[in-house]
Formats: sequence, structure tokens, C-alpha cells
Amino acid sequence: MNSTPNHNSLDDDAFRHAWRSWIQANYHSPLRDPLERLTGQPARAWLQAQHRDGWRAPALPAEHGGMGLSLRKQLIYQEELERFSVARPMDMGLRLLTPVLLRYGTKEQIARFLPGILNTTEVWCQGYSEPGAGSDLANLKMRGHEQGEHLILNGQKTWTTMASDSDWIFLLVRTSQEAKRQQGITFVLADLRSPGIEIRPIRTLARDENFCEVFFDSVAVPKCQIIGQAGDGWAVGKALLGFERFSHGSPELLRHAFKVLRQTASALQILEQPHYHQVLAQHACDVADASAWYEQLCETAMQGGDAHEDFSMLKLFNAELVQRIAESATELAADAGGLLGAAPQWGLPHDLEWLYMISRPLTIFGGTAQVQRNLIATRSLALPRS
Amino acid sequence: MNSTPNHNSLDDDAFRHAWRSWIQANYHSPLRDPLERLTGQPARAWLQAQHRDGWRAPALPAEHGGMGLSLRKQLIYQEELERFSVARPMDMGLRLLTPVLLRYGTKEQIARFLPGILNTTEVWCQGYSEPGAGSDLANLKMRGHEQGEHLILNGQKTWTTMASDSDWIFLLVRTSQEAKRQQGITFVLADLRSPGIEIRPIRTLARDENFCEVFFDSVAVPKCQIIGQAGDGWAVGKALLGFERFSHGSPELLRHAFKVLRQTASALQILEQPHYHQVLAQHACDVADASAWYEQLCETAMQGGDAHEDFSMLKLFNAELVQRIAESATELAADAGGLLGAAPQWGLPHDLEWLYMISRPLTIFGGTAQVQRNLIATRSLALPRS
Amino acid sequence: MAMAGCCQAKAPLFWVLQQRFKSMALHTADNEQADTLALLGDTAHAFLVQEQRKDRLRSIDTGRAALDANFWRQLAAQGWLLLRWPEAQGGSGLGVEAACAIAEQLGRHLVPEPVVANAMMPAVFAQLFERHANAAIWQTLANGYADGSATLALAWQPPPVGQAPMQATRSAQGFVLQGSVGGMVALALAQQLMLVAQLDAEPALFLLNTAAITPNLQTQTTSDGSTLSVLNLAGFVAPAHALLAHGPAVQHATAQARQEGCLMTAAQLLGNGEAALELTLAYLRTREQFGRPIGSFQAMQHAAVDVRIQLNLARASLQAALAKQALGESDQAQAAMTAAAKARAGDAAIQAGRFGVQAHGAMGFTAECDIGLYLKAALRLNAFLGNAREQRSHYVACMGLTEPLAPDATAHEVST
Amino acid sequence: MAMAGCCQAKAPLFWVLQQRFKSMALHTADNEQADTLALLGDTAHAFLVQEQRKDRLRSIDTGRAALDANFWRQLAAQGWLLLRWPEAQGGSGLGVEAACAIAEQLGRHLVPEPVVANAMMPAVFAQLFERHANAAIWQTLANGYADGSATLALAWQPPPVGQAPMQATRSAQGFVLQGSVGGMVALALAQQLMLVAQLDAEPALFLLNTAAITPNLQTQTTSDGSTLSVLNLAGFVAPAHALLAHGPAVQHATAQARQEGCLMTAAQLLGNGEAALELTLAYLRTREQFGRPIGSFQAMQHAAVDVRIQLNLARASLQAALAKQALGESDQAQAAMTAAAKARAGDAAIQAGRFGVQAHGAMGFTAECDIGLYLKAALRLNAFLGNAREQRSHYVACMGLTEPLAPDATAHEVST
Repeated sequence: MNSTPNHNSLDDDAFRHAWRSWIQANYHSPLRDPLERLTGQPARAWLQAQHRDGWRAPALPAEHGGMGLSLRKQLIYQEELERFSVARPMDMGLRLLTPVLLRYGTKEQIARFLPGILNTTEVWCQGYSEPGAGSDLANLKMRGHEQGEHLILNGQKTWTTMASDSDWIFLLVRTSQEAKRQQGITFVLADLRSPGIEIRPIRTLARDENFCEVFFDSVAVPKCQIIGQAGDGWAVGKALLGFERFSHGSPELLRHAFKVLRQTASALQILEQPHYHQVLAQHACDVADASAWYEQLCETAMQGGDAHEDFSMLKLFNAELVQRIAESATELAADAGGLLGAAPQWGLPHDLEWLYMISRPLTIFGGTAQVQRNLIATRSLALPRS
Repeated sequence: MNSTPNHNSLDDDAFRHAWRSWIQANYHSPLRDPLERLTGQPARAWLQAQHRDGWRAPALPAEHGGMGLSLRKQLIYQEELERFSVARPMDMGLRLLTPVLLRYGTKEQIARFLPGILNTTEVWCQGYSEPGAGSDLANLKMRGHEQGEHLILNGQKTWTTMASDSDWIFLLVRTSQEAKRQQGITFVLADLRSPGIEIRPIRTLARDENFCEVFFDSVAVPKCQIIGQAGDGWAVGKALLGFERFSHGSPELLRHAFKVLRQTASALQILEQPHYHQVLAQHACDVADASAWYEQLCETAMQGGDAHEDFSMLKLFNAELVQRIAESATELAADAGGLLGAAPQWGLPHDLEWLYMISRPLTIFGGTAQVQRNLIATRSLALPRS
Repeated sequence: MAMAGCCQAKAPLFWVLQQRFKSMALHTADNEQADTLALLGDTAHAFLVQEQRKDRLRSIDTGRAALDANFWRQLAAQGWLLLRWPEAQGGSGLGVEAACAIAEQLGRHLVPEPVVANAMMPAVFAQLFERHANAAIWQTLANGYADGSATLALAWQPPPVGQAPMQATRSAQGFVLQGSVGGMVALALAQQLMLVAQLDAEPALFLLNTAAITPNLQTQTTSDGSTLSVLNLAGFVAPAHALLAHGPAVQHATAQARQEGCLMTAAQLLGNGEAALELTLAYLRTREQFGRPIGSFQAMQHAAVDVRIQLNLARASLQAALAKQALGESDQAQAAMTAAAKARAGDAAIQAGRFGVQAHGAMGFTAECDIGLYLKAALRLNAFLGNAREQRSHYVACMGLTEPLAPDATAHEVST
Repeated sequence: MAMAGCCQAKAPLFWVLQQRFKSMALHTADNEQADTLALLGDTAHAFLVQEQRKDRLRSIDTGRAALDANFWRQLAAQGWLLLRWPEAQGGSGLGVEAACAIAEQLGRHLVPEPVVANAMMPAVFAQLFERHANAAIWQTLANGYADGSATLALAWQPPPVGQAPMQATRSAQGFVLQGSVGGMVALALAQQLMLVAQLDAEPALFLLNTAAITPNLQTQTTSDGSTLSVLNLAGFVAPAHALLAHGPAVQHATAQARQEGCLMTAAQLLGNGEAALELTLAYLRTREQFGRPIGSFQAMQHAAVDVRIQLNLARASLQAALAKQALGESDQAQAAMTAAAKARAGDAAIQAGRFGVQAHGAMGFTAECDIGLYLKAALRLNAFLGNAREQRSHYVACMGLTEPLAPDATAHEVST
């Protein structure tokens, strides 16, 4: 930490090489799949090692303890993680909360929370979704009412990624009823060890429990943990969604799914079969074009251009493409389709059912594909609202 | 005509054989394509020959001068026409107007108009669509106002099939403004030689002029040519659409398009190519299943069951399937795609561009595919209106 | 009848229906048959609504099969396991239409037990070989199906990639078996295995005890709550009496069993897809977002209509295939339409399940919500006996559609 | 420069841009190049808005081509026909990016004249062979392009099915040509033909007068308002000086011309699709049914979004292909991305046209409505030089994607 090298002084290739070597030497998990989540102690250890050796927080300015990389080096940083097929660690504190803290937080709030994020002693999760507010976020019901120096939280969050593995949660709650549903919402931070919080894992079609329901029964939170002004949570939360969306166009998942498809066909020895050729050709060009689009959008963003709407479109295309590739891979399995788990004895090196199911929520979470198309139609294509 | 044989006394096979032989001996047009229209003198001659030899009007009861066939024999009648790939003659008088006449017409109206329909001395066309009322029929603007014993018609019809080849038109006009847009519409018959009528052909993407615009400038029509009551035209017109829709599920066009696909692949000598195999297999099963569904719906209808909604769905599926087959056929042509006309020197025995274009309006005319899906969703699936 | 004792009390209606079928065969009244099939389906539905708990499928969330020997005995008590079995051995001897009526309900209610694979399909062998030398064996097997106490699995599919097919050679002890075979379903419920191996360059049918070959199995849970196994034998010795049949008759029986299995699986997929769509439509009608039911949004409506159309096509296709079977049309025509029906049903059910999961939103991704169970079962049923793509290729082959077509052929010569 | 006299007055901006490009080459400023390309496109747009009447394409309604020799001379006057031609012969010597900027506008404005096929693609041969023995011939050809008075067509594609490829044999008079070749575009505008035939088992390039071979042509109108011809020669005698080049260099030039042609045609398709979508969006915003603009219906919105996404992918794909070309990446990598770009642009433009026709309702089916012209042109441009399906296969082959992939390969080894 103290001996942080000045990565920005390296040229791009040297930086890439240094980071690649470091990953090889320090990534110890057997999980080599961008769809897998790195959780628990391995995730903390991985992020803490980054912090120890000065590889933590590529985008964060150096004065806040980050690497303060140029945009191009940030992209290289990400590319090398993808190249090594590193599983995603739980790092919402850095990816989602930190930009909000820096933009809306007080100096005290930053001083209190940023160090814990960087040294991974405090792991954060995100409390946005509620049972009745999925695509329609303004419909949220969870209440917070003032009581002296505290906000008292009551209600439920759901689809909270890895809540059971986290220490803190940032969330949106309704603190007053206004005519406009977007008003009266507050962005607040809560310690998950607070009395009155109960966490229950949600089992999914992908046979995991990476998501949770979080129940709040009169949970008292000091008002100093409100970010921005009470009632301004919609703006704070929207900004956060903006930061999040930026990373959604990456072709990482596409490449992974395409690799699964090719490895499956190789193991099944059907490389010469006509149906495989058709599927391969279509998906290969889809992946190539989506990757090209992504690189150009990053380039635009690096030059300060606004590529927000394009990222939304690319995200939508990628999500549906991963699903199509997963469907094609399952079809290749023929008679052996529908097995749970990898099945080398059938010539199936990958768990195709898992890939099929894990790709389903890509068109649901963060706004369904339908809602995303509505938004693109009215925003980018200037079509009239329905 | 006088010596009409009693076809209903023949067994099904004998009837089929007799009708097949008669078609072979009497169908003289070189047009052997169900997507082609038989027009002008050849169409009249073909229908008049049917009338002469007692093969006219299979569904019409004998007391009205028809063949009065059982439903099963009607189906055989139709099958044999399709087997011979007879081009469609312009026969809206029999197919569309006659059922309406028999249900809503007076004895005098039937006596006046039915004979001309049967002996094809009066050819009819249909005046429903207007420039502003396509999928939204209730939106029609053409006006009729009473003046003594006449209705005076002003306005425009469009997409009137073969108006330039017809003698009479049946049409819907607005005769009063009511709160409910479906009210105040009247179903009326007009002689196309009436003063004030002007007919202009519409050239289409399929390079033909089978449709027309028909302009009405103060055209006087005797009130005795109103069918049903003035103002009840919506019900009369809807009934007619019902009769029409019944015939839309036939797999005739599918089979024709599929034949074009196979003949193209044969001529191009690409029967062994992998992409053709995939396309062939998908379309072959689509055609087989749609045909099976159609036969079962006809069976249901013959037994008095209500298959109306199913016919709507089948029509929609068939329309989009013909388009997909046309698209596949064009793709087979590879480098030579986009030629206008058949091109034997390129190994293309059919005019694929024509097939591509002629199949476009299948998802537009008679209610766009979008409107049809809306209707099916609310009627058959009981989903809430949007 | 061997099974009458225990079953009549529990499922009287089934036996009434069975009698109706048999009397109908005399005058082939189409409508009456349709009514009776509907009644058979209704009866099965009523039983399964009561007795089949979808909840138990949640075991697949942790990778465990949901197979239940007790439920298998309940299915036996309904008479379903012997439905296609010859009457001479106490079976009901009903037709494949009746089997499909039951299979549709099995699909609708997500029954993981292998009624089609391990009871209906073995019945084809029983029908074809019942008058064979070792008739007593078939009677013993029938007895096991009567109360669900003993069941067969079939092992006749090609070996997985890179493995040698199953070969039998004669030896002093009987036969030596060597090679691999895939596709065995739900072995945990099967006490015996009917295995096809090449003997003297012709297919031979062996009956083996599953206990004896357990160490040679690799078994994996499937997404419908059942299991699939691969058997690898290296010099396994089967006694001489294990050989049930040999020669072209085995080939024929295998093909026939496969064909019936395809029809019944198509019916099962159809039931699956219908139930998935119903569940989804109910959700679309009630769940609100942006202040209106999500079923009022055009995007949802149109996708639902497309699923409805595919399911209707699947039903039509299956009925056409059954009709060809009933009318005794050529083997090729039967096989072609069967393939088309299995293909359509597979595609339609998966489409229904996929749309269902999407339409249920985040809720659809929870293991708690039933809709995912339908999609998972559809994936497996589609794969069983050849998936939609393979079936379509089979249709083309059976119909000879890759033959050149002359430019003057009429459209009616092109397809049935 | 041969063409300077007649053109500078009419198109001063073009020459300014040309100078900018050349100076830029020295310091390769990416942004400046992008700006200049945009300016080049804008200039072309401004010219075509004014001069290209889409109305003339209505001649295809009756099966007649829309080619216009006067308009071809106007295009020459813009300097576009010599844009890729070597500077030594009076050409502009601009890069393929500049050609694509022009091609996109040609597509957007439905220009039927064969700028890509008969001017840009021949320029590749001129570049590669300009220092060849018969340099004077290239100068003469360049002079014809300078004012549009004389134009080449290319004849190098494989023969149509069932016909023998073009063969040349030596004779006393020169060469005897025998065989068929397809794919010649817009011959009515071409005075000469550059024909590839096999000579001594290697490709040879011949220059023929089209007048001499007219009786041997079969020509048909294409849906973009141009024509396509097949040439069948049976013992046609070409003089000795008709041979321009021979050997692997011809092979290389043909491949290079094809690749550039694919890039420019992709740009043309992109312009076509963009214009079709714009036209459709404008209609969706204004046309009302059931009391609201049809563009407010979700089904229309979602289909429009899907077209928008495909067009954006097409643009990204084309830019990636141009970048590979500019960076001098391996031939295989260039060819692969070019194929991907041509495939995507073809699919996207056809999807835009098809959606456009449907969204325009009955109006879209009239020949009077422009939207159909876009679909028709897209069909033809997609077919030119290999349609989307063929291009995707080519991508797979260039990338070696049918090679087996080891189970431990990382995702980054899988695709670029």
C-alpha cells in the first residue's frame, strides 16, 4: 500500500504485462468463469491482496487511495481480468457506492466508509429491488420514518446480491409520500448487523443462493448515514444506476459463452456437422460485432463522448445473445441435453443447464428487455410514448 | 346448367375424380400458381365454363342455383383446384357478397344480383379499405347522404382488388355521425359504370396493378341497393369478413412457396449443402404442421364446431411462414439474388423477387399481423386490453 | 387380471374407460373415442392434481433427483404402467392415443417418474415378444408393473461420443458384454435392464439385473428431476437365459418403441407447454407494473400469442401423427409425422417455458416459482429420444425431401 | 491532372477534402480524419439530395433498369469514379475509408449506378498494375473515368451453376476464350470488360470491348435498378494485346478488389438501412391508427429498436474492418472482419427494409412509396459479392473456428 508503484508512468504494454503477471501469481481460486461469483473469504482475500500490492481501485483518483489510472489503462486492467477468466468478486462498495459517495457524500462520510471499502474490511451489498418494484423502481414501498437522530426502516428488499456475505447495505427507502412517485425517496447506508435485520437466501433456477431477501423490522439507522438530502434518493440512486450500466456492454460473457459452445462441439466431435456450422457462424459474427461495438464505445467514452444510449443497446443485444448461445450449446448436447452439471462421460465439459439458467436474468434484472426497449424507443429513436 | 348432375350422390372418390378430370379438360390458362390472379376474359371464361357444366358455387344451396355440396365435398372441390395449382379467379361476388346477400338481402335483391354472379356476367369487387382506414376499419371516412330515392356517395376507396376488371362494387360508407364509430355505417352496392366513379390502378412492389383506387364524386345509388338497414353496415360488413377469414388458413400458399424453394435448390444443385438442409427441415415441418392443423380445423368446422379463433391464428402463422420461405429462397440464390423475373441461366426457375414482394402484404391486408395478435391476445387468451 | 385386486378400488373410472375403449374398437366411432380420451385425460388430471406434489422437484435445486418409489407404486395403482401391456399378461392393451392422453397429463403435472421410458416403451417389446419362447418372463415383468414393485429400464441408445458400442460374444457361461450404452432413464426405480447389444452382427436383447451392473454406471440428475445413466461394460458375463430375442425382430421392436416413445413424449411436452402458458397467462392478467396489468402490454401479448400458436401447431401435429398410426399408413409416413410432432412439441414447450420465465420477471428466476420447473422439464423432454433439430432432420429423410424436384412438379407432390 | 479542368468548378469542396486527406497521412490524426470523412460524406449527401431522383427507380416496377449515362457523368464530375485511382494517372489516390464514406451516401440515396462495382473495384487493378508493362492502357482507362465517358465492368466471378468456367488458350490471332462467367454489373454503362480467365492453369486478365461480346450476353434487371449479366463465350478470339496481366498477381488483385468491394458495399448497405429506418421512424411518429401514433405501439417500438441495434452493430463492424485494413493486420484477420461487416450490413439493411414495408402498412406495398425501394436495393446489395450467409461462413473459415478447442482454452483465445 505504501509502496504503490506509479502505474500511470508505465507504457501500456508494460502495464499490461505487470498486471497480467500479478494476476497469475495471486489469483488462487479454481473459479475461472466470468459468470461465477467469487464469494466469502476467497473474495476478500483476492481484493485485499490487490490492495496490499497497489492494484486496487483502478478508476479511483490517487488522492482517495486508488490507482487513478487513465481510461485506457482501466480498459487494459479489465481486459486482463477477463483474459484470465477471473470470477467476479463481490465488490459493490467500490463499483457502485464509491462513485456515489464521492459525488454526494460529505467529507466525514467519505472518511468513514471509503477506507473499509478499499481494504475490504467492510463488504457492501445493494438494496434497490423490492417484491413489487422490479422494472418499475419508482414503485418502491419500503418505508423510513424519522425518529430523533435516526431513520427507522421497515419493509423488505429482495434480489440483494450476496447480502448474506456482506457487512453493510446501501438502499433506497421511501421517507415521504409525494404526488410524484419519484419524490420522497432517500438513499441510506445500513449496518447489516443492526438489530431487526433478517437475511434469507433466495434459491434460483441456476441452483445457487447468491441472492437474498433482506427484511427490516424497525431498524434504526443514524441520520448521518443518509447520502445526499433526505428525499433526494431518486437522483442519487439514478446516478448509481448510470455508473453500473457503463460496464454492461462488455463482451466478457459473450466470449465465455462462445467458448463453452466451441469446447462443447469439440468434445462432442461434431465440428463437421452442418447444423453446428450454421450456429457457429452466426454466433461468431455476433460476438465479433458486439466486441467491435464495445471497443468503439469505450474509445468514445475515453474521448469524453456520450455513449450512454449506445451502451444500453449493446447491453440488451449482449444479454439476448448470451441466451441464444446458451440455447445453441444445449441443442448441441442432443440426447444428453438437460443434464445438471458437467458430464465428461457424455462429451459435455461444461454445465450447460447452469449456463442456460444463469443467462435468463440477463434480460430481467436491471430492467427487463421489454422495458429497456421502451426506453430506447422513446429516448434514442424519439418515438412517442405509449 | 340444366343437366346439373347430382354431385352429392357420388361417393367422395368418384366426385374427386370427376372434378379433377373436368379441371384438366377445362382449365386453359398457363397460370399455374396460387399466388397469381386470373383476370379479365380468361377469368370470366373459366367461371362461365364451371357454370355451364354444373361445377359453379360448391357451397351454395341448390335452390339458389349452386351445387349444394356437403362440407366434405367442398373441401375436396377446393383441394383439387389447389392440386392443379389453378390461379385465383376474381370471384368476390360468389365468395364474399353471396353469403351476405342470402343473410341480409331482400328477395328482390337476391333475384336481381345472384344470377349475374353465378353466370359471371357481373363481376364484383370489394370496397372496404380507405386511405385512412386500414387495420382500423371503424375509422372509415367515405360519406353517403340521402337524396330522395338515392344515396349520394362521395369519397375514396383503396386497395380495391381488380376494380378495373369489375362491373359492380359492394362497399361500406358512413351515412351518419354517431358517438360510437362503429355506428352509422351502411353496406351498399354500386354499378361501377355510374357517373362520378373514377378508377386508378395502384402499382405495387410486386410489379403488378391488381389493386385500384376508386374515387366517388357525387355518385347516385338507388336506395334499393342498400343491403340490410341503413346504419347497420358494420354488422353486415363484419359478417362478410367472417366468411372471408374462413378460407385464410389454407396451406395452398405454403405449399406453393415450399415448392418454389425445393425447385430452386434443385436447379441450383445445392441439395447437399448444409445450410439448405437446415432451412428445408424447418420449413418442411412448418408446412406439415400447418397443413395438419388446417385439416383438423376443417374437420371441426364440418362437424359444426367453432374454429374461428383458430383460423385467425393459423392465418397469421401461414402469412409469416410464406414470407420466411420466400426469404429463404432468395437467400439460396446467393450472388444472383435480387434478379427481377425467373432466371434459368442462373439456375433460378422462379421469379424469387416477385415471391418475396407478393408475400409482404400477407401480414398487412385484412388486419396487420400486429393488430391480429392484439385481437387474439384479448379474445383467445383473455389478456387485458392495452 | 393380475392387477385387478389392488387397483379397482382406487381407480374405478380408469377401468370403466378401458372397457369403453375396447367396445369402441368394434365400431370405431371417432367422436366417442375423442370423448373417451378426454375423459381419460380428465381422470388422470384429477388424480395428479391431488397426488403429484411439484414441490418435490425442488430437490433438483441442489442437484438431486426427485424420483419416488412410492409415487411409482401409486402410478401403478392407477393402471398406467400396464396401459400398453398386452391383455394376456394382465395389461390393459390400450392404444397409443390413450397412452398419449395420460402422457399429456404427466407433462402438465411435471411427473418426474419414467412412465414413458420405463413402462410404456417396454410394453412395445412385451407386445412384440409375448408369444416368444420365454413367455413366462414377460408375465413376471407384467406382475412387477401391476403394483409398481419391479420395473425395467431400456438400454439401446448409441454410446456417448468416443466410446465403443455394446457388443456381445458367446462364451461358456453364456455371453460376454463389452462396450458402452447411453440414455438409461431413472435407473434408481428399475430392478432390471433390457439391453440391446450386437451379437453375431445382429441386435440382441438381454435382460440383466441392475444390481449386477451398478458399479459400471455413471448416473447424473436431469433437469426434469429424473436421471440419465451411461453403462460401460468390460467383459461382463451374462447368463445364457439373459438373451430374450435376437435378429431383425429386435431391430423392429426398438424402432417401434422409439416411435411410440416419441409420440408420448410429444404429448408430455404438449401438456408441459400448455400448463406453462396457463400459469404465465394467469400471472400476466394479475401482475401490475407501471399501473396496469403486464398482460396489457403489447410485447407480452404478442409473445403469448406466438406461444399459443406453437402449442396449437404441436397439438395438430401430434394428432396427425396419431392418425397416421391409426390408419396404418406407410412406416415412412408414420415416422415422418411422428418426428414432426416431437420436434414441434419440443420447440413449443421450450418456447412456452422461456417466455414464462421472462414474463414472470425476477420472480421467474427463483427456484420457488413453478414456471422454471416447466422450462427445465421441457429441456430434458425435448432432448429425450432426439431433440427438435434431430427430429426435423429425420422428417426430411423419411419424406425424401432432399431428392431433386422437377420444375414442373405441382405443389401437392411437394409435401403431404 | 486529367480531370481537373471540368471538375474543380463543380466540386471544389471535394478537392479541398482530398488535400486534407493527403496532408493528414503525414501525422495520422484520428479525429481529424474522422472529421474529414464526415465532411466528405456530407458533401456527397448534399450533392445527392440535389441530383439523385429516386423517382427514376420506379422503372423497375416494369422490369426496366434505371441506369443513366448522364448521371454517371455527373458522378465522374464529382471525382468519385477516380477516388481510388492512382494519382499518377490523375486519380485521387484516396483510401478505402474515403470510398466507404461516399458509398454510404450512394446507399442512402439509392444510386443504381455501379460506382463500387465498375469504378472503385477496377481501381484496385489500376493500383496494382499501374507500373506494369502496358501502363498506357491504365492512363487511357483513367481518362475515361475522369469525365465518365468510358467505364470498365469486371467479369471474374464463378460461372452460374452447370456452366464451364472461362478458359483462354493461345492461338495465332492471340487468345481463344471459351466458357461462362457471371456477375457483370451494369454492362450498359461499360464500354470495356476486364475479364479473368484461366490461361495455362493460372488466372489471366483480359481487356475486351463490350460491343464485341454483346451477342453472348444474357442480361437481367436487378432489384436495385441495375443489371446483372452472364457471358457465354464459345471460341471467341481476343487479340494478343488484350492480355493485361497473368499469374498470381491477378489472383491477388481479384481478392483485393473483392475485399474492398465488400467493405464499400457494406457501407452502401449501411446507408441504405439508415435511410430506411429514418423514413420509417418519421412515418411511425406521425401516422395515426386507433387514435394514436402507430410509433407509440410497443410492437412497433421494439421492432424499431432491434433495427437500430443491428445498424449500430453494422457500423461498428465496418469500422473494425476498416481499422484492421488501416493497421495492416494479417490478411486473414482483415478478410474475416470484412466478411463479418458485409454480413451484418446485409442483414441489417434487409431487416430495416422489411420492417419499414410492414410498418408503412398498405402504403408500404405501393410502388409509389419509397420504402420498398430500400428493401429492393438491400436485397441486391446483400447478394452482391456473397450474401450474409456466405460471408459468415467465410468469417468462420478465415478465423479457423472449426478447429477443435481444448477444454482449458481461455475465452480470449476464442475470438478476436
